[in-house]
Amino acid sequence: MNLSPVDEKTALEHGLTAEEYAGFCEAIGRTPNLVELGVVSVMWSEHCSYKSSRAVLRDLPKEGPRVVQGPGENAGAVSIGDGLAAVFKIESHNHPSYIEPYQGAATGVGGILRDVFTMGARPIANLNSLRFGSFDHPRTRYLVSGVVAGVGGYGNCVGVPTVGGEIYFDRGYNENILVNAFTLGIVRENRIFRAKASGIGNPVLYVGSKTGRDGIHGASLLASSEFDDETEEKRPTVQVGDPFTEKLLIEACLELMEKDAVVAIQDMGAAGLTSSSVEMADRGEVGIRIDLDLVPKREEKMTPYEILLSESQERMLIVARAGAEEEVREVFRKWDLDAVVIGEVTDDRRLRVFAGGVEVVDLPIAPLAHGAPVYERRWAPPTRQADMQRLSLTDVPVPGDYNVSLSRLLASPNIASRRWVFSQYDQYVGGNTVVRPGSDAAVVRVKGTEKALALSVDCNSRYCLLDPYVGAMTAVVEAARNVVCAGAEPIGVTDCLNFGNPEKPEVMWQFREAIKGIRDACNALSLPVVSGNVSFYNETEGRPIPPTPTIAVVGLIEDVRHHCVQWFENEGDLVVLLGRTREELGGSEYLAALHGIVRGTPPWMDLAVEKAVQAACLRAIREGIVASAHDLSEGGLAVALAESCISGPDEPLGAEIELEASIRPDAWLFGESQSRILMSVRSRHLARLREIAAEQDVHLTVLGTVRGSRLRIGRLIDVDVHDLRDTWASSLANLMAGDPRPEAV
Amino acid sequence: MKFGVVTFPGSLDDADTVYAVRDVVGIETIPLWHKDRDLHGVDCIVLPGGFSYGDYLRSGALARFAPVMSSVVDFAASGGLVIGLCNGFQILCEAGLLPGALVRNQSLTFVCGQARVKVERADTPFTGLCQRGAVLRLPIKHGEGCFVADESTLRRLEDNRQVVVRYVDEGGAATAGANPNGSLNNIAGIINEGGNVFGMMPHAEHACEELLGMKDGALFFRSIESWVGREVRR
Amino acid sequence: MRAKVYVTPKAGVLDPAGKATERGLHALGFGEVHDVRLGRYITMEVDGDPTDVTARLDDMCRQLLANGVIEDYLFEIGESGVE
Amino acid sequence: MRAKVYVTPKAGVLDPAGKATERGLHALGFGEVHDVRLGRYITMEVDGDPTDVTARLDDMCRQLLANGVIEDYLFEIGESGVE
Ligand SMILES: Nc1ncnc2c1ncn2[C@@H]1O[C@H](COP(=O)(O)OP(=O)(O)O)[C@@H](O)[C@H]1O
Ligand SMILES: [Mg+2]
Repeated sequence: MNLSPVDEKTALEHGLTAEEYAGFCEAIGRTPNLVELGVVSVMWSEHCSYKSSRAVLRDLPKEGPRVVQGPGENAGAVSIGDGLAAVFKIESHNHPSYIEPYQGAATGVGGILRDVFTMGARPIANLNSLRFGSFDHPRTRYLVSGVVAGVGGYGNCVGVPTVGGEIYFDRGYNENILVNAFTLGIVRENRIFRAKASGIGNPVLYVGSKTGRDGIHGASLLASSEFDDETEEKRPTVQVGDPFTEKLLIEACLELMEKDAVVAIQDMGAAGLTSSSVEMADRGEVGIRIDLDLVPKREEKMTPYEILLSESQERMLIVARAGAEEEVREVFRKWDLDAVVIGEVTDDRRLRVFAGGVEVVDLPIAPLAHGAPVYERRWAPPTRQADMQRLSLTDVPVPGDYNVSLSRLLASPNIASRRWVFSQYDQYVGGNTVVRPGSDAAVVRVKGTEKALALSVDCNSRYCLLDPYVGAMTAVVEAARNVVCAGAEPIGVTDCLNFGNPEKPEVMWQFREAIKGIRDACNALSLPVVSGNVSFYNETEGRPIPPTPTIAVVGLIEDVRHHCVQWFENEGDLVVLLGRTREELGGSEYLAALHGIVRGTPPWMDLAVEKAVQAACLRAIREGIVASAHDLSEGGLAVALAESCISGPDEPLGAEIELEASIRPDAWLFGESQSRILMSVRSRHLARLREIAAEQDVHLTVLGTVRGSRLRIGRLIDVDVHDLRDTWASSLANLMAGDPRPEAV
Repeated sequence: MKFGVVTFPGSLDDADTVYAVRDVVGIETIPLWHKDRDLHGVDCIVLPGGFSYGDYLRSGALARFAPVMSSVVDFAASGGLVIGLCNGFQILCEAGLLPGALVRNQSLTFVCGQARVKVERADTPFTGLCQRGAVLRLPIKHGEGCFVADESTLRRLEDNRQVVVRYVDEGGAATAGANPNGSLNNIAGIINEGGNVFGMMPHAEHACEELLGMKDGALFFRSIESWVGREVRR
Repeated sequence: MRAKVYVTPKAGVLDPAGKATERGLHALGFGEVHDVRLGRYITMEVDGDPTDVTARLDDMCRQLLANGVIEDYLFEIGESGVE
Repeated sequence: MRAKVYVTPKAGVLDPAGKATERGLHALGFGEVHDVRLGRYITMEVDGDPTDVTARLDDMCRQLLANGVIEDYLFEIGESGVE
């Protein structure tokens, strides 16, 4: 084992800058050895340290009366009453999914599940947010089928339903797809577990799968000659998920948490054993001592470096109460899992690691954890920004046949039915899914209560590209509006901020603008951000992805019977629109899909109006006078109307809309003005709905009636809803049918 | 009347089944543990859905060796009622308690959705409360639900009227379009020759509650209850 | 010693995965391919007396590695064959 | 002609299926078994000039039959080997 001091060159190969390396040497008062360098390089990586984002993230509102656990733990938690809390978080697994779509997506789901059940919460619902390149890119179908199969492959096998998500296609993701996974769990508020080590002398236990050489960072580094004598297999291996073991791990951990044995617990995610032990020690202001000889290993001759940095999946680190070791082992034995004491909590606030009786790491915890550098990166708007925002509608011809336009929009991969995706996910397991994928938000009931939670994840990255501030704001309010349309009060946010290289001023500008947008929207809607994730460096060949701050909102339904869906329910109901329609086409799917134009400014966002519209909608649903409620988003009014006609589980219903356009017809039909909700109500409830709208000062328009089997919109559109449904329902499957590669033959 | 629901490592719908049958349908139901051979006096054993042992080699292949399964086999041999749902059906086939096997869906993808099945037999302990020919709506969710058997087995199944439920369209016709996984003869569920072991891919347990959208599944559990009740009186 | 087990779908039994693979190959332009069948290839190390190993492997296959209803199996012992 | 393709998980890559199968074999009393790895065994008929087939098969493996990131493959052409 080579424990001699490293040099700067090796440090640079590990991704540290010269200044960071010098700073670290100074902080520890000496030059680290190679194992120690591995430890600091992962702890100070962007992924673990948030060094480029931390300063900016401070701006986000994190407090609120319901917040039980804000950012900083494995996941956030908000109170839902009855002594229960909803625990949730979203996380990215973008790069691994591009390399190996099935396993990358699968292990992404596995990782976020662990973040939630480490808190003591039983996972009850998953969401996923996906971005792929355009269908004319040769790799897109392969990536889509692999990722979707992987999300399903893992979630289905651990028994957590996937109840919703989003999927979009845009050339900007051709070489850099996004896979963001979200998990929600339920926990008793007074039984939340945290990752804060304490109790000098308490044992540290390793539980779950054995350690292999999976996903060790710095692939290039492993080829360095230092490893020749000790490493059989230098090739870094892709992480492969084992959802069966994860299922056992969930049951074992939750069973153990019913006892009085666990002091702290954290999953081994990125940077595995290293980050879990350092972070647990840091939070508890203690030290930790680990003997690598005791770590269960899958492969022979693993070096200390490899064991410490392995990202093998389905593993957890537990600090137990001294004397409770056997209790822990017994529970894990019941579930046929390893549980091994590998170290103990110490009082020296150092990470000390032994292998073969030799001390291979002896580092102070503080500089590794919160001592990581924090950068104020430079920012400046992209030079093209102003140009991109210019849009002259006079140059955009109005369509000759609006029936054709509507039908083409419904077939657009960004609007077409997502059934091809979500039919590959178990939506039922757990027995809580009240509203499955296919409506604005999913609804899962909370067993043992009258309550339910509504979930939605959203981001229109085209808006974010054109104006990251407004785009990010819109992501928050749209996710919230979706949840409101299901009859829920939004109570918490988690975000997954997918951006390019933060060292580029334009990317940093996008990031800062997006954070401001999230901040302002959350403040306006009194929504705390309780957890999240930043994924930088999403670019290929120097081109960053469109900024994609994915927002997931969790909403609370006090009485599950008052939940709502987006499709029309009854013949004869009135069709009503809350909110105003402006002549806005910038950034619309209509312009992109039908005219090939991606420019302009995204729709205007007035947070006060948004708040009022949401309040009116929620009020009306809670009073039980709403038959259906649907958020207007991509494709605008016409698409929303069509979706309300055709997206239900039963025969489609038609609608007759008498109103005529008061603005440019394509803008009226397909424009994406914000803060609008389409509703259907029994005619006898209209008066009350008007009162509610008036109380909130919300604009209300009666558009027409649910009737027959044609969708008729003024003199512009008149089509059979069965035809619309066929187009909309088959489009994604048809696009994917070009995929010759059956997943995992 | 008492149901027992087996939990294997990797079972997923076990707790849902206990909840649905006990708390929603209202029939006494207890969990059974794979390592425990004692059946605790239950009248009907449910092998639930999930991915027992990960289903990595073949679905259901490992579960049949669990200690509880030797008791299940004896129980079935003595005429006890056994129902396997999804993974449970796969396990029953692997254990040889039902003929045939379940292989990868024709699409090679997992399918989740609602299926319609026609009740071909209303004279079994599992379907006694159904109308013969009735079309039920039940959820399906599986990657390996394509029922296959060799020709003679298939003929025997049909001749003996062992096909209990079949995938059909709205009109009750067993069309290719109504077949979600490529099963031969649109078979969704079969019974053994003795008439006491039943397996099907659709999830009766996830169709017991109006709030969750479907309630036809409760018919199976109620049928079993009423059959057991009659047996006891006899 | 090293053992290799080949499990194949029985002739006459539906093999949806094989069919789908064949379709995939055709779609990729490999039209010259037909009768694609998809099976499992299991490798392992087995300790013990070489004379017993054959019988033991046969047991393993019958009990677990192959499903006799739909699958055939074959195995090889020793260093020969494909790694 | 007849072709046989063997696809195996790459060394070092976690093989949950192999792991589960090994455990299953142990539970059944086959404790002498270790290092169980689970792969695929694909058989097919291929038409065409024998000299081209090798290259074509290699293409098939790379494009569809094996996942190069986590799997290795090997193939055999002709009547030899295990059927
Ligand atoms: N990747 C996915 N996984 C699961 N469900 C999805 C996915 N993508 C979309 N859905 C579901 O499809 C429906 C339509 O999605 P979307 O068009 O994004 O709705 P909206 O515009 O209202 O946000 C929603 O119910 C959503 O949950
Ligand atoms: Mg959306």
